[in-house]
Amino acid sequence: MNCDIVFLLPLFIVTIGAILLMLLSAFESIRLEVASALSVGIFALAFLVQLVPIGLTDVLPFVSIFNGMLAVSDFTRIASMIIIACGLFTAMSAISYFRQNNFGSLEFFSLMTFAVSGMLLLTMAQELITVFIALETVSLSIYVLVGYNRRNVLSSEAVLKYLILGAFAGGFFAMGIALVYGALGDTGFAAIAASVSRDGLLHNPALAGGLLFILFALFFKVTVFPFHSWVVDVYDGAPIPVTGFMATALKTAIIAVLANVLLLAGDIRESWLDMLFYLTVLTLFAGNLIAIGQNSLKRMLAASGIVHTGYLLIALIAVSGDQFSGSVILYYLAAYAASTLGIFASLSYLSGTDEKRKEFNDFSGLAKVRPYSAAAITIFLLSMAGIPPTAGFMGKLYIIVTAYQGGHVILAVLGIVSSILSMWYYLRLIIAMYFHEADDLFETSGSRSAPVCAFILAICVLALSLYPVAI
Amino acid sequence: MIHDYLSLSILLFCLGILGVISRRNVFTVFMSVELMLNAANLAFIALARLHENMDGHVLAMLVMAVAAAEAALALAVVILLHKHTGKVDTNVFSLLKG
Amino acid sequence: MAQNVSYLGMIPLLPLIGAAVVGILHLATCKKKRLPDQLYAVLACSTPILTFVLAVKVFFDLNGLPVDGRALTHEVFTWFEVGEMNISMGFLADPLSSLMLLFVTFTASLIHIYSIGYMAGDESFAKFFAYLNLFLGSMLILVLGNGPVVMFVGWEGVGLCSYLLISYYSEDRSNVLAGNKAFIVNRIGDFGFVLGMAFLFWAIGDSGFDYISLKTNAHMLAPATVTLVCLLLFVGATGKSAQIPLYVWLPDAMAGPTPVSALIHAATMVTAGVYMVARFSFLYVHVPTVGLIVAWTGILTALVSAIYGMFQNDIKKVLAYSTVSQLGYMFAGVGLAAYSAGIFHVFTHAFFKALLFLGAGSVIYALHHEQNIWKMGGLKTKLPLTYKTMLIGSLALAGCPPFSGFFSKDEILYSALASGHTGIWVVGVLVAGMTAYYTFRMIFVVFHGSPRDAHAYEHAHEPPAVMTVPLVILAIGALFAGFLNLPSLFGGSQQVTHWLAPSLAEHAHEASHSIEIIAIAASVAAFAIGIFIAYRKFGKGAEEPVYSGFSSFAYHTFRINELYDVLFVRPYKAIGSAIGNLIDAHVTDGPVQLIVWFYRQFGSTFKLLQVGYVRVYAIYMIIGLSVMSYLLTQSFK
Amino acid sequence: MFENVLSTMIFLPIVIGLAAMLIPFSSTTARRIGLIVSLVVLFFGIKVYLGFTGNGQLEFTETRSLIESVGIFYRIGVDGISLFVLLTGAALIPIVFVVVKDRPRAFYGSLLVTQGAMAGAICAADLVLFYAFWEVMLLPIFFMIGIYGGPNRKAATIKIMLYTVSGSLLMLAAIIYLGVAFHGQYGVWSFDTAGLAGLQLSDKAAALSFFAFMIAFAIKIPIFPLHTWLPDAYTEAPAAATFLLSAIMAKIGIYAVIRFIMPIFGPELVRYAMPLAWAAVIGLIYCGIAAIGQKDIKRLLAFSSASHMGILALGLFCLNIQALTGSIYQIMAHATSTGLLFLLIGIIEDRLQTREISDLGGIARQAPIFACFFAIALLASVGLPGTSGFIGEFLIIMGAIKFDTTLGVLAATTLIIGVCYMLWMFQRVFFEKGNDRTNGFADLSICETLAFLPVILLILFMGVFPQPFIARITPAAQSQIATVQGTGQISGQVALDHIQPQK
Repeated sequence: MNCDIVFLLPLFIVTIGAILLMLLSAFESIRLEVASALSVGIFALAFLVQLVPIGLTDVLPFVSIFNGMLAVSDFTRIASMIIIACGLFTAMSAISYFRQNNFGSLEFFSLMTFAVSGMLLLTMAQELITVFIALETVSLSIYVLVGYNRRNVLSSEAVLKYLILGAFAGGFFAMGIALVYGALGDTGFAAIAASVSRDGLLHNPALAGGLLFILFALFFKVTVFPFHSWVVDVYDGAPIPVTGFMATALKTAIIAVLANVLLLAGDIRESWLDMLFYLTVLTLFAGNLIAIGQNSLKRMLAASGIVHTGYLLIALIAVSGDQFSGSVILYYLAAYAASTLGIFASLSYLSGTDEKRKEFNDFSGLAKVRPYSAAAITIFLLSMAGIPPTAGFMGKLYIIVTAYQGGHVILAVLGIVSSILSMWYYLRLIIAMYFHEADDLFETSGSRSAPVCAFILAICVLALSLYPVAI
Repeated sequence: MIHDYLSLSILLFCLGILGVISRRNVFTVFMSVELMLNAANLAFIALARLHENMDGHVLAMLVMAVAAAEAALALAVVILLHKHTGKVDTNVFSLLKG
Repeated sequence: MAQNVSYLGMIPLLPLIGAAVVGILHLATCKKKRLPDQLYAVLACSTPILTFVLAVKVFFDLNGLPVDGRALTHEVFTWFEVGEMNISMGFLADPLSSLMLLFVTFTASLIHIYSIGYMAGDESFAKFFAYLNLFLGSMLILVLGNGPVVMFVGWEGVGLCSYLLISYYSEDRSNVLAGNKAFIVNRIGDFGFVLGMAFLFWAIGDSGFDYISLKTNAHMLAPATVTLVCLLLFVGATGKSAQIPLYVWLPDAMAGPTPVSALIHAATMVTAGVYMVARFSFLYVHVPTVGLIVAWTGILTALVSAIYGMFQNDIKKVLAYSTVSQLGYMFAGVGLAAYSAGIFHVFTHAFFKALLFLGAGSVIYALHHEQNIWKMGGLKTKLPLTYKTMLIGSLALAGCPPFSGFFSKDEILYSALASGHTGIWVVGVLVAGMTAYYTFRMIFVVFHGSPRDAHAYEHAHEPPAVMTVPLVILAIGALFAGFLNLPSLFGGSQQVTHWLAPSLAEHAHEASHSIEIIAIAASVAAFAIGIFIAYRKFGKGAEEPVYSGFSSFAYHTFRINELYDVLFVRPYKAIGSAIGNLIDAHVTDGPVQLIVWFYRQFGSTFKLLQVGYVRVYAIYMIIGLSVMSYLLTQSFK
Repeated sequence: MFENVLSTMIFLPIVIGLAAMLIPFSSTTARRIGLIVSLVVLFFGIKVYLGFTGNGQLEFTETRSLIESVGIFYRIGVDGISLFVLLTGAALIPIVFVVVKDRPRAFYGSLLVTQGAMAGAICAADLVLFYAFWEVMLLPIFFMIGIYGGPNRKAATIKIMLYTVSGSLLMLAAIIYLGVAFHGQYGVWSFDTAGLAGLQLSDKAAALSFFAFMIAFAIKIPIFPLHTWLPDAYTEAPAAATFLLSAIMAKIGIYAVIRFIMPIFGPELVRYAMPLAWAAVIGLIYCGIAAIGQKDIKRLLAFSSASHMGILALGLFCLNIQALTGSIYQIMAHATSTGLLFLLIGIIEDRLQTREISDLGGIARQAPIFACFFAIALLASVGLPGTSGFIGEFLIIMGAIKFDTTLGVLAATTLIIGVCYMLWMFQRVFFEKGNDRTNGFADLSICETLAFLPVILLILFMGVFPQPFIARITPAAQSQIATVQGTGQISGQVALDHIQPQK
């Protein structure tokens, strides 16, 4: 019993922290830094607690109370750690951002912490209702965060688009649950797995259809082609720390759920292999093709996020289901999260007041003025492009290894090809930063927390590359 | 009997989809989304009856709560956008593109 | 059989050291305080003299050996050994190379000394001597190298020095162009040489690639291989020895200082091709067809260049074409398997042609670098010594008995006649007449008659002793060298032929004395007719002729240079320019650019799809969902 | 430090280089540090050379577990082939620090990082490790071209980066495939070269992997028609970067073919040797002809370098001992000569601010030492006997003729082609009359002379006494040939034994 509470402690810490932060918002005299520090503290604490290893097999904490709705394992634990870390770094870098853009308020940190708690729940959820609740907790928090800059019409437009499409997908999710519920009379993953492994997925059309809707909604959230269109606009409109947070934490959580759903029983994945294959390939290439046309950095990063989703899909298709450790996926997520957060942390302080620097050209000559920032960004970009010795390279390596092992040679090769294509737009920023003359002084105001954040993440990106992952 | 409920539910759901993809008025779009969610709710209730357990009811309640929260947020956003542009046409809100 | 000695390596090494020392001293000091020219002169001239001493020693050492064992070898070190290919840096002195060695070091010594006077006061005096020493070293490697690969080192080395020395007055573009031309044309020949060498190696090279092993194993070669190898090697020879079709560089090479023309482009380097054919006589002797090709190429070159020579205005050009022409004779000789005759002509030619060039150098020196013979005239009185020595040289060149050229040339013509190649003989006699004509045309115009340029004439004076002494020594050589190989007809015993015999695979042509007498008579008649016509036309002074018709065509060397320019040089440059600036960037790179273009196009298409309308995004989603559903229903089947 | 000589040679420059980028030294200090570090590396290189026994095995090996779960080891060592490539780099790079002056400290830092990464790529015995160094060595070059390059540098950098990265990523796909296949066959993860040689692959898989490797190396070398990045990159790059690209990086491409393709893809190499050899020869002629049309001296040399790389590549595909030894020898010979030429051109550009051939002239008169050095390097690059260039070129031509007569004859045209553009260039730049610009050209300083002199001497020494080098190359080359021809094929069990002790 007291053991079980350790498993859920991070969730509790984060949730209680979120409520605490919300209460604190009532006090106007509290400075943003305090809230930021507080949320950083909460995340750090949760992270430390999360360090306790669990084991590969699912542990169901408080079975009697939760009736198996939640399960923890090393997979969820590490996914949670990534999410918490994302929250931590976002909370840190947001301060620098809000120092230059004065629409920040204490609720920001509260909402973000709520989102994190929802995500933690998502990773552990073993039951569709829980997934739905957690998903909506996350979504609602993030809707607000996306539109946080109320004076900016773009921010509002972004939240409108996200809200409409998110709710639209949510509708499908609900309908999917309804179908599954109709087919089985139960919404637990265990029941679905039992049914699928007993009869096969395709013998139960309602179940198959329901899972398809659920998959659809999840694909929407992780921006699989062709459900990706929103992501470019929403990332563009959202404040930079939020974009970074969405790109990393949200993706990690949803991928964790996807892994849980897809790997419920081997048959689910096998039956949809064709579909998943096409979606993966299209996602890889659509992301690249959208990205090359972009002039705005955030839009490019959004599009490149689509490509990374493609890589994660490769891993999801290829990882072996029977002894699922998810380490490859998690490693990739961690590598991706570190580099993406790093870039957004850098942008948080470099973009200036009202995000005036958003295009590639706005960063021309950055290396001449701020060599260290440029170097950090370069490391992040190289990691995203998969150039050694960065974590991104190892992540890709593991994914390709997995793909080969699963017999998906074509996916592996296409993954590499897409990586070649992605060099194009990553290089563009590097070229802008280094090879052009500076006509901007890149003055920044505000705290040094975002630069520190970028620095730590740059080291993480390099250090993670040596972190071994069992396949 | 259950088929009728479900048929109605599917019909409502499809209407919702149609509304989202065809209407330009933000309110109508959100109403269509609500329609989709309610279609799901209908299905939940009907299926709960079918399976004779309470899961469906719980789900329906939760979905309603979520729908309400979303609606609240949506209204806020619409007001915000209306303040910015004076319009409630989704086509107007296409500054972010390309 | 061959005897090992340890000093052969010293012979090429000495001049190379000399070159290095002089060169480094020059480089180190030329920009600051120059060292005195005398120092360089002493340093540079000591090496050819020392090598000459060594050459003499080689000769006597060989002489002391039994006739069959007349070969000295010196394997200095293993050059490289890769698989079955084992090439050692080895040197071989046999009668053939010792003869070459003797006259190369001898003429080189004299020309080095002459150059002290000729180049006096030149800004890069030391550089000139460094190059000369380097040349001598390379030439000696060429001569002494045991095996084609070592020979090739010298072969290319002399080519390089030739280039450097032709371009010596590098400020003038045409000089450098001449140097480039020489190097490139030589390289075309070297291309053939390398290929011949390669085919030879892969046929028998694995059991040793020095001359002695090659000679031993030559019988294992297939006839086709021998033919191919001999032809390819001959391509090399045409490059180096300026034969048709690669002779075009030699006349231009006269852009270099005159001692260079004497040493490199008359006496030594250009005869390397002949030497090489003689060296490989053990191959050529098996393929008479190739020999015939060689002989005809040679004699036609002799004819063509003799025609050019009759219409040149530049004293050095006249001599240059005469060199080409004489080289043609030599090839005719070696082509007809009269190797010793060819080599003997090389030997005598070295004396009289070096003499003529040095004489011409004296004239040019005296007239302050005037080279047009129509600006000279009457110099007999001003430059008596030069006149006398040049006259001796001219008589030798023209084949006047008993000058050296007479005996050597006659032997070639005699072997042509004796071996039944009447055509070659007829052309040869014709060329002999033309040679006499253009040689004495030059002599008459330059030294006889009245001065055409009074001012230059006034200031003309005999050059210093350092230049005239070599002239005299060479004149003595030109006069008497022929007696070294006096045929039995004149009571001689053909010492040179006998000396060379162990090195060459020669069959002697047995022919009666009557044929020999016919040959001699024809040559002498041709000489007499040629000199007579020359005297009639130019003996009493003549004005610069206006070339027209055929003579103009011949003056412009049948427009061969222009033809090559149009046929090879321009197209090559045009293709180069087209590839480098257009094709590479647009055609070869095309596929890459096309891919990039497609990628960009797709990119803009996808950008268009991001319309920004939220409804459209929902439609995309629905389409996606429909496709997913379709795929799902597909899997139900 | 002395136990891990190779690691020191790899990481000392990388660490110091990164430090030089981060710590605000003055430019001169950074240059001096670079010089000292590169000299230290050279010292270690000589130590390796002296300690090298030449037993055909990897020597000075170091093995450390890097990521054991997938069998990625930090495994380095040198054999007869890599030794000379390594030494060439170590010997040449100090010159750069003497000659290239007044650049920002990051420039010198990049140079050092490249040096270390290149040493890493040369020593790596693990494919993933090799890949990592292979990519890393390009990055500083990329920045050097992009930041310090000529006016069209951006297009050039994008091109070189995308081109080479495309190739190497394809290779990565193949590397991983091999690792997975090895795991499938032996149940052990390993990317060790010697181990992978024991793989049994299906024909199709082997052929595809072979081409993935080959394309990556062919781009780096470059082999026609994948050379199109080269003229722009070489031209736009600062002299030091061009030097690194031409003298060392291209050679690593050649070396990699010998090191990785020959043992692993022997049968494929034999099967596709003919078309590849043709590509090499076409490139040799094509680029040689293209060089004559250039107006920019560096571009001319770029094409010349591409042309020469054609002949080096040809040596690889002839699959006989002469040609292969020739190629390996030529790696050093060409590195010294072309590297020197690019550095000397860099000096011209530095002092006269122009590379247009038509703007130059008469330099030989102004700067005899400079001209002399240039001429020697030039002659070596056209393969004049007595210089290093001849031995390699001669061996390759001989080997090519043995392999295929037509190819051999075409390859021998390099004798003619090379000399045409080189002499033309030499004439226009060094001979003829000087102009106002070139008349002020200062000769090499004593320091520069002393820096170049060892290499000049090396060029001559290698031309006259090649045997000490060749004696160390031939055993390794012989064993590679044997491997390719199948007589030295490593059986699977041997491969496994090779891996096991590490576990």
